[in-house]
Amino acid sequence: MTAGVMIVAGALAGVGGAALGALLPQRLRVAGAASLIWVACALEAVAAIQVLATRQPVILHSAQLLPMTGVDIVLSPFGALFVLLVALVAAPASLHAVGYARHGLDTRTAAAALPLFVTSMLLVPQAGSVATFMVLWELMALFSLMLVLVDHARSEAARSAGAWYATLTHAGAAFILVAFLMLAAGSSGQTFAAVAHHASRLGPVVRGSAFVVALVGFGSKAGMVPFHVWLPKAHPEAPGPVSALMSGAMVALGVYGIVLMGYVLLGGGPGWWWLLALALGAVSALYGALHAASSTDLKRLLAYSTTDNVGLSIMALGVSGYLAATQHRLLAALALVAALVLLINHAAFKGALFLSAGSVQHATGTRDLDQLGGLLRRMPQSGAMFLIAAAATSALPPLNGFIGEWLLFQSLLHGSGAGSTAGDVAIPLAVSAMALTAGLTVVAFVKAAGVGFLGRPRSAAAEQAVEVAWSMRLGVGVLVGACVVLGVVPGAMLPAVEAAAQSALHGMPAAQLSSGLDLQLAGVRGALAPAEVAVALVVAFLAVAGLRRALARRPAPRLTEAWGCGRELQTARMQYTAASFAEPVQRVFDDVLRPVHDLDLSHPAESRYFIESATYHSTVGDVVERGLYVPVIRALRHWGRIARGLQPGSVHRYLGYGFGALVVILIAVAVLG
Amino acid sequence: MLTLLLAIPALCAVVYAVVPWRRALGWLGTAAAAAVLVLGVVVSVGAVNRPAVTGLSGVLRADALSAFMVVVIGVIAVLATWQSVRYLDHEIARGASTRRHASVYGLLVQGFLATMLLAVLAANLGVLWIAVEATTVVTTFLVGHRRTRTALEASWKYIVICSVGIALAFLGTVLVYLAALHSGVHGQNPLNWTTLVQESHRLNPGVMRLAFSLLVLGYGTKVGLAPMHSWLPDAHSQAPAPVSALMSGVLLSVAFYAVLRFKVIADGALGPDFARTLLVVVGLLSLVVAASLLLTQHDYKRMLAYSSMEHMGLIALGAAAGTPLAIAAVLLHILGHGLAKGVLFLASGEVLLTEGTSEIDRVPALLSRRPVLGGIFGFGLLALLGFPPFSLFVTELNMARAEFQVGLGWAAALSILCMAVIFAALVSHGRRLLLGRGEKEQRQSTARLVAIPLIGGLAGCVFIGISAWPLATLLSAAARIVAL
Amino acid sequence: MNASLLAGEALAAVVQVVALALGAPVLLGLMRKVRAHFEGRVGQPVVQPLRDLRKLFRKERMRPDQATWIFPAAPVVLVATVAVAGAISPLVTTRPALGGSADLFALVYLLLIGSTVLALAGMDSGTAFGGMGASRAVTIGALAEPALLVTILALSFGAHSSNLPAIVQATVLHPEILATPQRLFSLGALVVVVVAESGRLPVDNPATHLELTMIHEAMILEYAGPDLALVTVGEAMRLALLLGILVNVVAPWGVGAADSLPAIALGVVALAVKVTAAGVALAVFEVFTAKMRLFRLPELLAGAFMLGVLAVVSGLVVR
Amino acid sequence: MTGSFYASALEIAVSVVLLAAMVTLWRRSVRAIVRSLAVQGFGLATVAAVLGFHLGDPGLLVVAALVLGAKAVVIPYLLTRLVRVDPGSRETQPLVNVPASLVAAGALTFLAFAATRSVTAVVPSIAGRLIPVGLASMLVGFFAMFTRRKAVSQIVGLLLVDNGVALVAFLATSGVPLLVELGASLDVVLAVVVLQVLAVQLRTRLGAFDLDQLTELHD
Repeated sequence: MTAGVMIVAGALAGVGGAALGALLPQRLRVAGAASLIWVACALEAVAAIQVLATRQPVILHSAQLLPMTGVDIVLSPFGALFVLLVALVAAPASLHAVGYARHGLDTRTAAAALPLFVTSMLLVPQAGSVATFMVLWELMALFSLMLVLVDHARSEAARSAGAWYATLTHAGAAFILVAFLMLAAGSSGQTFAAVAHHASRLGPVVRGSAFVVALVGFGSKAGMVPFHVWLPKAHPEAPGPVSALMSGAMVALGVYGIVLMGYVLLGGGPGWWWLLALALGAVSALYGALHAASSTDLKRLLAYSTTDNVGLSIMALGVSGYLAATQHRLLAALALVAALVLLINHAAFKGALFLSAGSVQHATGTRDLDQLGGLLRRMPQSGAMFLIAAAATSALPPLNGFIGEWLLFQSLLHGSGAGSTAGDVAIPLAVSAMALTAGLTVVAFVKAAGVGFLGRPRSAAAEQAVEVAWSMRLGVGVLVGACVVLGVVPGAMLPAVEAAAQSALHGMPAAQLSSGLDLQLAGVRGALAPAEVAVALVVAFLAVAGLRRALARRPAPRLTEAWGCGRELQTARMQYTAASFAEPVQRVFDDVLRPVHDLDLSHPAESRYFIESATYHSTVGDVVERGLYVPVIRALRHWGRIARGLQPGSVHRYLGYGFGALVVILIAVAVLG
Repeated sequence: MLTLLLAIPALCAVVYAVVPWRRALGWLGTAAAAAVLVLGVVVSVGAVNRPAVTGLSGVLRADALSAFMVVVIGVIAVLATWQSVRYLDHEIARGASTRRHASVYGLLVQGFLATMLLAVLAANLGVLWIAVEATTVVTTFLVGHRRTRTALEASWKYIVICSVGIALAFLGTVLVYLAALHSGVHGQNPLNWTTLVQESHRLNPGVMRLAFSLLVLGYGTKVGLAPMHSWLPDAHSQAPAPVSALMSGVLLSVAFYAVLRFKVIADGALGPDFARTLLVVVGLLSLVVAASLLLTQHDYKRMLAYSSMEHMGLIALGAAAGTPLAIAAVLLHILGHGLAKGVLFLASGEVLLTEGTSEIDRVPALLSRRPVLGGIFGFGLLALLGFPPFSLFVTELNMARAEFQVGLGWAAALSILCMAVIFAALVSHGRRLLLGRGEKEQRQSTARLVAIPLIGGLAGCVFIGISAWPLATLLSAAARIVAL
Repeated sequence: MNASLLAGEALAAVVQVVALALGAPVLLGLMRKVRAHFEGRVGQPVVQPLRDLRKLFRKERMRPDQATWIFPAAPVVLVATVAVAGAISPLVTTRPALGGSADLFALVYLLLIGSTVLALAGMDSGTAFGGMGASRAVTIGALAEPALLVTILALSFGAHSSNLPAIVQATVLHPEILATPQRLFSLGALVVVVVAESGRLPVDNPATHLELTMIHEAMILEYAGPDLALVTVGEAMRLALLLGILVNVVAPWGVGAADSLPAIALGVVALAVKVTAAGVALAVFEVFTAKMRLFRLPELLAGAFMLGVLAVVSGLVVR
Repeated sequence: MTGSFYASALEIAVSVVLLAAMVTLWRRSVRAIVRSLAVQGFGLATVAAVLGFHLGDPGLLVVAALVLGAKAVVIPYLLTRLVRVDPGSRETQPLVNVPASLVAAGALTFLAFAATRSVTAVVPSIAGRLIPVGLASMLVGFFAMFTRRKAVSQIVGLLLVDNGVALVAFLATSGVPLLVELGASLDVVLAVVVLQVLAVQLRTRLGAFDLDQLTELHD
């Protein structure tokens, strides 16, 4: 089978999956859909690997499909990497979905939408023309929207999230379309090849504005601040596997779009474009990390952490473009590799985390951290996998998150002092933003793991939780395995990433990073041997554990009531809650988070000097939402109410409009002659 | 053949006038519509390769553009007449309508079809005008068919505003005639479109400027373009659902067809910029008005009406670009919009029948309570919002592309902005209407007979969005006729 | 690479780890002694921490009934990560065995593993104090991170690499860069960060007995016996390691190549002297400082961050 | 027909059309307004007849007869029946008062002259000179439509617009082709019939012909 045939067959398998999802009896729907999702993922992934290996793009065209433009599929090595990324998340997520099915995924609509969502994501990076890209992009939005709304009958939050998501994703698509059309306006066709050819001859104003417009559009899909507000609403409301797909794969396609625009179509640009991206990425990373650190809803925390991680990737991309603009071509390739590695890693660990959160929700019925606790004892495997994935997200070596951050740091290190003053100022700031982000991420995930999985259960639901079905555990396990493997032997993914980066940066030298198991930066001094570190850690761990065993009088510890400074009875209510855990961070960043505190004191009737009960509530809203979106919505509503006066029901008024228009036309004609 | 095309609905109308109403007679209208559709396809096949087919001693003329419009009329008419049967059954059952009224309804709907067919088949621009004016006369009673106070109010506004508009269009037609007479066009009939197009470069530009402005304003009234759009939400919300579907789905487009025909002449006489400016202005104005009034809309039928206005504004912008690509997109958009809006109006009629109100807030959680109907409404809304795979996405994309290509990028960007606002508004209304928890015992199923054509309509809209191969040659032939 | 060199490097790494493990408790004892001296007490013997450890190892292991495997694993992980960090850092030699496999950045994250796992263990105990300590500890860690990484960036400039041996070697080869403002600023930032990371005054009071003011101690409140011993060793090693890196960045003399036993021995002696000096200085400083309020810590760490940024900027100017 | 007689006859007939339009703005009694519409229809028929005689075009004479029948007799008759349903109905409070309306009508006439300069330039005949009057009459009718409250007044306004357009058609092109003219007249008559039916229904529902009450449908 040639790659072209596989691409088409994969797409057809996805559509077939939708058919199975719609037609099979309820019990089998999700499993049927999932099985064809695997087929689709496998076919597309094999095609992608073939392209990455041969570095020859696959080009397909059909004039019959898609009126007036036809469909253009171009699978370049760069797109192939994203196909692999989507497949990496989609296959385990659909496995997880089989177990998760009872939670609303087994309706006809959802079971049909899931394979279509995956298929559209698999095809987006293969789109070879403006029309094809926009169709697939919007299909991806549509099917994910349907999946976000799965729970609409029960949850007002899901309805609201759906509305926000639909509106913002559409606005984003509108920006993207305008950006593409600005470039395509005078070109001979609407294929990306033609557009890229034409774009090189456009003036700097058009190119710059197209890039900025595209950055906004793709940034909103990538969850870039301040266009992220849909993300912390939609990701939590979607079913677990869907959030994993959205966060792990779909969001990465936003970054794909920025690279597509900046590198593939425009062929790079001046430094300010990229410093803008760097700044937005840094702001996103910080903002996301800060909100993740102060969230008390497990999936909302993960959603904000997505904004954080994608922000890091956009930072790396910004550095890459900036270095390319200052003629540091090898380093530019290195930074692009860093951006892509960050995305792949994010797909693995955030996919695993969202799937785990889905398992938790499946087992306990809640995502509120303050209702969880003690899950590691009750769901040992799921819990352990969550811990590993959380460690990977916190960039702890030797897991994959660390590799990405290391590459990002190296890019920033070697990018500082690249020549322009703006860059020299920006990059140290970016490093500190990245560092603070890293610290806050640790806070967020220690909180998530500590409050959610350790200690005593905080509710009956958590008390009674049991381990989830094997399919769900296996789904998470695959991704957690990927976190470990990619962390210990990053060399496994690097050839593919380098091929992809080189195809995006056509004409630039390849950043040869890998030599066997180590990372050796070409052209600069920098090396890391994660495998060695991993082995050293394991050896050290075994040695210390052995030492303890040898020295201790009795190897197994005695189980006792916790001491707690001498308190007799330890209850779950005495533990630190998620909110109290986040309180110090929240207080430090009061100005950014602007939490709303509510303290209700009730006094006994006899005296106001005693307090009968006290409830304290603190909520952290999204400042950007409150400051940027809500006023716009309010203004539009206001205008809508005013505009109703345009249509008061009076036939005289209506005729008056026409008369006015006629008079204007006559005057215009009189003046023009 | 063209005469036969007109004769079918006319004969059918006669049958309704003569034979007393019985239920089976309702399906006659559907059969007539289906026959129109079939003949439309036959004419289309013929018109693709030849410049034009004529009939009735030269009064009728069908080129690819006319043939395409006949197909559009036929498709929506099949849907609308199919649902008419149920509408009449229901009205008679609840005593709101008598058998005699049902006959009148059938007669008028067929008359409506006949006048629209005449409009798109007329060789003579005067006849075109007569046919468009006749649609107003015929549909007034259809708008007021429910004979409620509000229905009467709507029909009054409809006929008064449209008559004025159409009178302006007549003045415009007269001025074109004058320009033709005084530039030495003396052919067989100076109001014949083909003659005028051939001689358009010789027409007096001063007269043509005034004439075309009046024509855009006049026919624009019937298209529902601002500022003469005001009748539209009232009439569409008060008319019986099948009539709303026909009006919104095809009548507006038929009126726009007239604008397109005149645009070719104006372009010949004045160059492309004049018509372009005018259409961009009215198109954008319509979009802004539609967006503004959709923001706080509380009635789902009015919501659909304003959405029609939005789409007509988009079509006007597409026509302003005027390249073959733009015109092909405009025409496909007309078909796609007709299907989607027709389905939506019919579905909203079904909602109104069962829920008894057209207030959005009093019909919550439709998806949970009436999954099939809610699903149809939801998918229809997605189609209107321009999501793929519905054809409106492709056509909007290509219209925008064409606008960017001719330097109207700013207008396209503004229209995209308005569409984003409209999107937000429709999403918020659709959310209130469709989503949420419904009481279990309220769960109702939808009659299969009702659902089938609606699902079919949506499927058609998807089909032409994915692959318009049966239409591709027809579209490009039609686009060549009126494109720059 | 020839076998003897490899053996030498491996030996150096082992020596570094062992020196850390044995020297750290002694350093702790020394600092207490200095403090006692300034407070007019006699104080414990310098080797008292070692005796305490021996005693603790003989005691029974305990584990709260709610806790999971995290709780007993955490002390081991802490010690293991500090040990690995010790093995790859240029303490007695510029070329430790795994020196090429990790850089300063990796070192920071290795140390982060230990503190993270310890925080988790604090929460695992299911008590109020565990959560409190964990929350405070990770917050401080998060705030110290920017200052730390910016300082690393500044230090990496001179060597064009973030590889720690490379940085130390660059200083050995070009001692004149020590006098640059860049190095001075980085040094200031590094000192604050080391104090914060190792939980010393004014950030945290390791000798406190008041639960509500505890940070680190609150987190490990439930540990007893050998586990507590490991936590204590681990923390002491971390302090010693951070001080060792600090002194080697400031004064890299005596750090030799790993090719001969005498060189290693010289390195150990030099390290011991320098770290002792640094430890004494820190202890003296602690005598005259009070613990800061938790919510004034950001000011301190922001100050360190500013120093780091200044270091970077001056590095760019000099270049 | 001699040239000068043709010219003055045409001018008088055209003036009658415009004057009749103005009168509808001036009078308050609905009955009077309908009467002036009939007068205008007569004027219009006269214009067609004069042109027909002048050009020797029998088709135009047929049209003149047709116009006379439809616009001076049938339509006014239909409207009178409508008025009879509600006798004594007066346009007591137009949205724009009578003096202002008349001033506006004057201004509209100027506008009509200004806007049709290009048209009159193309048609350099006596009839061509008078084209602006048709447009003015149309504008006055349009003005009446959106300033007068009674249903009948609005219908009359619509007919004024129609007559104005017809006048332009006669003057500019000696009438559009017969087929079109027939169709157009039929449409107009039908429209008036529809409007009359609607007005009666409205009257039974609302109890009056006041159009201000038609504001139930709004946003």
